[in-house]
Amino acid sequence: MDVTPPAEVVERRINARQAYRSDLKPVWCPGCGDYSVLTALFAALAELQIPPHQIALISGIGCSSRLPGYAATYGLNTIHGRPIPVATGLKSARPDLTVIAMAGDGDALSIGGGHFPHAARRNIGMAYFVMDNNVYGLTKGQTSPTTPTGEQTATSLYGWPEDPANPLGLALAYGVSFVAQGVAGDVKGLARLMVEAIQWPGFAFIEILSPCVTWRGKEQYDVIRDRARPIPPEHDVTDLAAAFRYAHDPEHLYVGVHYRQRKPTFQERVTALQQKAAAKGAGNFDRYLAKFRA
Amino acid sequence: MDVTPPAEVVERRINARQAYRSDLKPVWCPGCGDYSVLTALFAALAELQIPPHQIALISGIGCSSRLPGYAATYGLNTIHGRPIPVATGLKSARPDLTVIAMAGDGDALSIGGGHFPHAARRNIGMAYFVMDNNVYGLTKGQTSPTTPTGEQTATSLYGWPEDPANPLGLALAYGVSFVAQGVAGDVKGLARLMVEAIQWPGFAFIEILSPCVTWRGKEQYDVIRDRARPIPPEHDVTDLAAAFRYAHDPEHLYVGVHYRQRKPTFQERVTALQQKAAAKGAGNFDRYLAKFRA
Amino acid sequence: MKQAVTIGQGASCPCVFLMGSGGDGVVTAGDLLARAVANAGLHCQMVKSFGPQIRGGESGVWLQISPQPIQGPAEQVQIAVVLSWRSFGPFARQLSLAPGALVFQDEQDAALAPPDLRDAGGQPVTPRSLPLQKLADELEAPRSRNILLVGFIAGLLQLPAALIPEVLQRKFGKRGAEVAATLIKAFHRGRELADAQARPAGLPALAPVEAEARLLLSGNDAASLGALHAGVEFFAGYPITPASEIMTAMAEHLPGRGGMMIQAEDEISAICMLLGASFGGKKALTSTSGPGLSLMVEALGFATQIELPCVIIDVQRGGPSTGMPTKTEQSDLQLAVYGAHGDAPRVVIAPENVRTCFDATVKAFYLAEKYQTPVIVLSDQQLGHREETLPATAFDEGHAFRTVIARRLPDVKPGEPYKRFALGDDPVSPMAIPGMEGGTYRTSGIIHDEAGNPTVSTDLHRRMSEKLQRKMTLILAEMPGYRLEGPAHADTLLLTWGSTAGAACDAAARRTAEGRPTAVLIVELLYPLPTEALREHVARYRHVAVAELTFSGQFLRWLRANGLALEQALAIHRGGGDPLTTSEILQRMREAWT
Amino acid sequence: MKQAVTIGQGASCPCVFLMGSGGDGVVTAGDLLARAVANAGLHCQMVKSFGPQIRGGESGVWLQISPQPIQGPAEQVQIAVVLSWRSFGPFARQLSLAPGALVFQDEQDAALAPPDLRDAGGQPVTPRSLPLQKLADELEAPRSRNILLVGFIAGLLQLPAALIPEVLQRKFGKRGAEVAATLIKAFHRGRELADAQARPAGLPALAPVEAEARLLLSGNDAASLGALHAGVEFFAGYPITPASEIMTAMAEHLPGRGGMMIQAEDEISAICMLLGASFGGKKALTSTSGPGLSLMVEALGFATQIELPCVIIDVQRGGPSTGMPTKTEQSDLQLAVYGAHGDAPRVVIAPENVRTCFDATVKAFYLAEKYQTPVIVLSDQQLGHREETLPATAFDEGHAFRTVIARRLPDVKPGEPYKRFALGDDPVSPMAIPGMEGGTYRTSGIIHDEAGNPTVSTDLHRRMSEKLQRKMTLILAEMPGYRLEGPAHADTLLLTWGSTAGAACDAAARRTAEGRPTAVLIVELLYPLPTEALREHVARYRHVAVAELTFSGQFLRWLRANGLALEQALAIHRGGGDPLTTSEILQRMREAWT
Ligand SMILES: Cc1ncc(C[n+]2csc(CCOP(=O)(O)OP(=O)(O)O)c2C)c(N)n1
Ligand SMILES: Cc1ncc(C[n+]2csc(CCOP(=O)(O)OP(=O)(O)O)c2C)c(N)n1
Ligand code: SF4
Ligand code: SF4
Ligand SMILES: [Mg+2]
Ligand SMILES: [Mg+2]
Repeated sequence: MDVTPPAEVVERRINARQAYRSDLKPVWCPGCGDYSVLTALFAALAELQIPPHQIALISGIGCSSRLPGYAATYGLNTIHGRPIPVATGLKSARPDLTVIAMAGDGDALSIGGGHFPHAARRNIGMAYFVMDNNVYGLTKGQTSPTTPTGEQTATSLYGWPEDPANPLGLALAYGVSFVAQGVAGDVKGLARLMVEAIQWPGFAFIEILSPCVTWRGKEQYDVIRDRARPIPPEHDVTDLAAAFRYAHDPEHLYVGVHYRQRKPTFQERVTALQQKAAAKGAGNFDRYLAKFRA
Repeated sequence: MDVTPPAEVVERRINARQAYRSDLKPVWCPGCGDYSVLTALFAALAELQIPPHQIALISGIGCSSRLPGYAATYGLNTIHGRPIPVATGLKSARPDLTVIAMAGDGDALSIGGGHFPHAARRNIGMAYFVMDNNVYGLTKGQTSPTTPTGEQTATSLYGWPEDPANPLGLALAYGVSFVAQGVAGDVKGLARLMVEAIQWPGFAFIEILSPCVTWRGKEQYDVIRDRARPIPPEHDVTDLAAAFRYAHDPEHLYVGVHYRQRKPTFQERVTALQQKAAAKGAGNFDRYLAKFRA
Repeated sequence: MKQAVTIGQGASCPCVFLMGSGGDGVVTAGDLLARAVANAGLHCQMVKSFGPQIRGGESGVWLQISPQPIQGPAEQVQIAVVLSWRSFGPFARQLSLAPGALVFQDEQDAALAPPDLRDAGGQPVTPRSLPLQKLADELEAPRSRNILLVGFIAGLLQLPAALIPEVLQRKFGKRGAEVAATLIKAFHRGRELADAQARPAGLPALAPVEAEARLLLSGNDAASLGALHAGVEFFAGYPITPASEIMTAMAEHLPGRGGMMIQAEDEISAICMLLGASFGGKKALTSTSGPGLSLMVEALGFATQIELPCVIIDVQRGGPSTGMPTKTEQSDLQLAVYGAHGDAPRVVIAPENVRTCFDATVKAFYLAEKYQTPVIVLSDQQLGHREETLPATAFDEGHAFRTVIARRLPDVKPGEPYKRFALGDDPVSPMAIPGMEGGTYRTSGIIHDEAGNPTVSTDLHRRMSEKLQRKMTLILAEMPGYRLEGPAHADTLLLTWGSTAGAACDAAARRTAEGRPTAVLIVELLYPLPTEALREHVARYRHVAVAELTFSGQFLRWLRANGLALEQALAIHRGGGDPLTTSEILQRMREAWT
Repeated sequence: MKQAVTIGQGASCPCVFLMGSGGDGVVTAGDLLARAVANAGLHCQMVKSFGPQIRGGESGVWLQISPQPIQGPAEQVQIAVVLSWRSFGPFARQLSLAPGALVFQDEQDAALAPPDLRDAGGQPVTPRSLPLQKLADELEAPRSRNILLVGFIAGLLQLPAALIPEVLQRKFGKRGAEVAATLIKAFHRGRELADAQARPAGLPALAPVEAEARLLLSGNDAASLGALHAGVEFFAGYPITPASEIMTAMAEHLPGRGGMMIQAEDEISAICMLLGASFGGKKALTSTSGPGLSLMVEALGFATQIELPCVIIDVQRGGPSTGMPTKTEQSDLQLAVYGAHGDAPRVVIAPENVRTCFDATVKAFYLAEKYQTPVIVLSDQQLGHREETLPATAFDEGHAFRTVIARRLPDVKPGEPYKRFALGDDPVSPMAIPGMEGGTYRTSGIIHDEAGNPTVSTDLHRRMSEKLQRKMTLILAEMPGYRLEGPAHADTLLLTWGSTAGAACDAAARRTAEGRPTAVLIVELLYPLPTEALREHVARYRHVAVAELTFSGQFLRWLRANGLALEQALAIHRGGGDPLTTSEILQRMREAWT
């Protein structure tokens, strides 16, 4: 399907992408999957032509969460596990902005796992990119909630005794209105998913399989490549139960959009109740004060 | 199926149940669903004949979380949202005990929602009873994560703009190995589910619909009764996707066991790795010290 | 024009206590009386107390009434009405009866009266029976017993008969004319009951006052008003006693002005949502109590570090841990000032009464926005929940702190580098907000350079720490942060803060009247503490006492930590629940300095 | 028997600095040298420093070597080897070269050397080139450059040639005889390089020492050993720099003894899991750093309230917020002592060096179990990560705190009422654990009565607060909580705690040598603080200084809060990252008291 574009188009695209690059040099390990995520993000933003100053990237703490520092947008590398609530506050206070939250698997599913379902219930209009490497990268190789059972890590010397979480399954159960899976190895495909997620009216989640070459070895690329399959084109993206089945496939990692179902965004619902409240005259200081007249 | 037992059996049962009652008088509102949950629990414990001193009830904070105070077992009314980690610590340190964690919908799914998936992944051998009344009872009627969209409460004066969480759907996505739903209105049925949950080798979750007459009105009993249906006997309790469909039924609240699938408990896996470690001689102070000899 | 009022003879401040079990409606009765008192141009303070039950439990109301503004908490009760002796237990210890106090009961409940009821002088008190329920039944309005009670008290206090029917009409009129008429009838039956009683002996005479318009509201109401005045645009919070009323007020009022109230999934999310909104340029507020503040500690340090404004109203309750959720204490002080790993200064201010809950909230927004810092307002259950009468002008210009400012934005130009954390003479570096072209910046809780980028430079660590600290110096330079009250020739100083100020002022006035002129210094700005000013004041007095409601003396320890040695100071503090009373403070001073 | 060692002339404590970028293996080189030094019967302290990269980033190693035990951090470097000038940047400010110091580089990197390298005396230093990579390539072992480096340094320091091959053999032997042989060859080539160099001028002469067995370990290692000795049965934690090594050690050792290490989903769960295990009667531990401690605040108050033992090792890092994760600071002190809403006392103790990380951990378990209270051990990045040589007997009876106790269980009888929180003479009420018949009890974070049931009695609030406080009094009665070091006739006292103690002791020794006899008082028990004893000591000295590594002077403020006015005290503190050095402390004392 992909036709090579003419040379000047390519150059224009590359220049457009450069506009999103900050002057900080990434400190990721050579070969880290997160480089590709950054490249894909630049491509997606360039494609969407969103001015950098209209964008806010909000991350937690982790190798992956360093990403906002490398983009010439507004950016906050917040505290561990809290990108979602910070982004929720920002997006609901400033619906005019493009807000993208991002996190590692530990940040998103361990310490910050309690926030995920609520952003989904509220259907906050933001994209949420989780760079899943099945490990705690920044703190040097401990198990994460997606580390496979039995693995040896810095905190499971005799084999990990827990079952891994299924991020896509969680997102579906949480009622996320846009659920997709991408791989760092496929920058173009990932950028395409990102474009869709950023444009999505509501909460859009992409589980990004982004290898950690340092703690999981270069083989992690191979493991992902071997198991990855494009989600079959006949899959009905509005069928929740079917999506749940793909998410739990014991063999394959399905890449692409798993679920997409429009529902009212937080902003839409809040706008409605703001009108209702305004019609009742709520919010007026003098009227409120009058209520307390004995 | 239920045959009325002879009088002396009934009396013996009642006496057995009395043994689980503490001398503290419940301060729940008259008509609160939690009374029935307590009664069902006494019945279940009496049926299982577990000595009170072998039981620990661990709750969070809320009206529902007052329950442990009323049972003559060991009990901790911990802090808001934390019954699961406290119970996890207790059960994994003391696998000999019967540990039952319990919480309200706010405690379990809002502030404490981050712990639920991990207890499930670990398959900690405890029962977890959530008394869901769709509201914050103790703090006087605010919305909870299960309050239906559009409702007016102390914190949603113009209608709640969020979608409710689906506790059963969450449990299934979390990989809980025993998932059931009970209603406070049916003490006998609830007690039966509790017996099964307490005996279950692994993490067993019961979503208990337990009305709050004060903030949701007596009508909550009717709403539940109207929507409740026994889960069809032909339902295959090992079929995750089918269970997921029942959980998301837009009309009915299915009562009974939704999912039940044996998998290794945390204790089983940990025992295995303890043996592995012991075989390697790990844990010996002198051997460990010797490692530091320059 | 309303009638002047006279009540008995003696002390200036009668205190009425009404108690009943769930459904008895004593809180409504108290509220009606308070409104009547306010409309009579008098002052009133109303404190409610509930049992552990959510519904059907016991409740009690204290009503203090005076022609003068009321400062301290109620002490002794002159008139008590107990509608349910069965649930009286929890109040037995709290209720102190004035010598000669009158205690009433419903005759149907008389059999359950405690055998040994005594006043503060140790004299036995025999409850007098009233046929309240009987009369209500006769009116075919069995649930109007509390309105009969209102009539009875109004009669005893000789409140003008016209005031209450007016209030009843306003409050119950929408239930139909018939209901209102029955209640007004019940009210009058109650008054007749009072006429039949012997006038209570020591009941104070209230000088006639020119009636003027009054407000009746709680500290949580005043704080909510303050937030609206200050231009709050965003609220995220998690319900908790005794702070939830602020959240409910925000839920009611923010959407109507285009703002938003989000019920967060917990307090960690609440404060993080604030930081997101504030990063976006909006004025953001949350309210909580001790357990919630504990959960906010990590994010508070982050807010300081990335210099984001936000306001946290902490309505303190009895601690530690879950403690006593419906009781008061001042024991979140240490957590408010020290709650962070690393050195993370923030602003902490405290209101001292219902009125200043407004001022403190407005000031909190002012300081937060001006100095780009989190600000904690330390209210407490006592202030948050008690209702007070205030002049209708209480929050007007000239009466309240009303300064409102907008955030200082930088003058950014696309293409020119923007330094979010510029280290200039002014420690407050203008903050760009998303959407501003040329203002993009990226930062984190990691020690950062002027642009916001992470650094491991210990030199930058020091300079950024100084930046944060210098803001505190500027705050001290622009406001005194305390208030001194009392005679100029005083030789004794009572240092205090927050809700203890009322009792402290009353105690100082009484001590002054005893010939020991005593001043009170009320600290409003707890962090940064106006240490130098306090040092100068303290040096002027022969005797110094520090009064607060904590078990461990947190305030005294905080003063000391800041370098006020206060080696000879009399430490007046105790474990929480009930507020420190005027007599307690007075007694301690009398014992220490005879 | 091993050979005695002599190194140069002059100062007693040569310091070597090795620096390279990722893959250069300078950390391995440092480790090999440290082991060789230890085996030579000398003492050594090794500090590592890394860039922000997880892999491929720059790293540096400081090696201090001395015949005497080493206390303070390294100051000036006598020998520096830089393998990558390109990534030298972050170290430029940290590296202080002694006058006459020698700097070496790999000749292939010479073109990138900074043009203006100077020693502490301001003299220019010209790096000397070594053909390290070239020689490694000749050996057909291009990655053996760091072993050549080891040989070179060993040669310069004249370490006995036999020591390192032995260590190499142990460390790399399992990779095959060939590998080890090549490395040993590389080592000898390095030594030859050294022989070709002019002997460094000011290099100190180390008196020959009788070689004895030595341990080489970090503070986190020592704490882990302490926990095992104390009988830890349960660990739950969440990874965080610089504490994760303790967690890994527990993951390794607990299962082998039938215990368990759970990686919790966050720090809130970690501490709550501890409380669950402790409620079940098990000795429970977690380790964390500032951000994690911040998240534990609510549960810590709960632990105090329901009187459950547990131990938290907080390995402090630079704050506030995410701060400087790989650098050190002592700025979690305030959070550790005050981190709770309400009055919730807990125990806080601090090790002062690698060895006492063991003692403090054992003591923490002892106090936690004996007094049914949470205990926080305040270590820091400096102690946690630096490696030190210790005598092999360091943790033996008579050398370390080794007292281990079991929890005191009540004598319960089925049918007899059991009062978990009995208010007796002893504030420690024996605790039943689940499984004990007759011991069932129910409790909560709510103020409770003796049985554990919730209450709103303010009287019980006070009595339970006293119970908690009285435990602290008992702890003070059973241990001094501090250590005094220095000449009896000292007229100056340096008050300090934790990892600053080393530099303080060195500074005091140097000041004493200058004719100003100075003692050091190191506080180990920070909460409850031995205030009375400290007061007595402080009163005996003419000059008092307080030294600590915080921007705001948290320790000084803590001493003051406890009632030590210290009005004239010299406050020595600054923002964190790098530890306070001996010279800094000395300099401040010299300036203050000329
Ligand atoms: C409260 C808190 N606890 C722990 C840490 C330490 N920490 C930093 S990042 C991280 C996990 C990193 O893993 P992940 O989120 O998967 O990101 P990755 O580095 O793998 O991209 C941890 C535990 C912290 N910064 N804050
Ligand atoms: C950290 C913290 N935040 C808030 C509270 C206040 N609080 C107590 S119970 C509760 C929620 C109760 O709702 P739920 O869990 O559904 O229990 P219910 O009362 O309905 O049974 C809240 C918000 C608290 N105790 N601690
Ligand atoms: S440690 Fe892993 S996740 Fe982190 S930068 Fe390196 S490769 Fe990437
Ligand atoms: S408020 Fe609701 S949940 Fe709480 S006790 Fe009353 S009825 Fe039950
Ligand atoms: Mg990861
Ligand atoms: Mg509920």
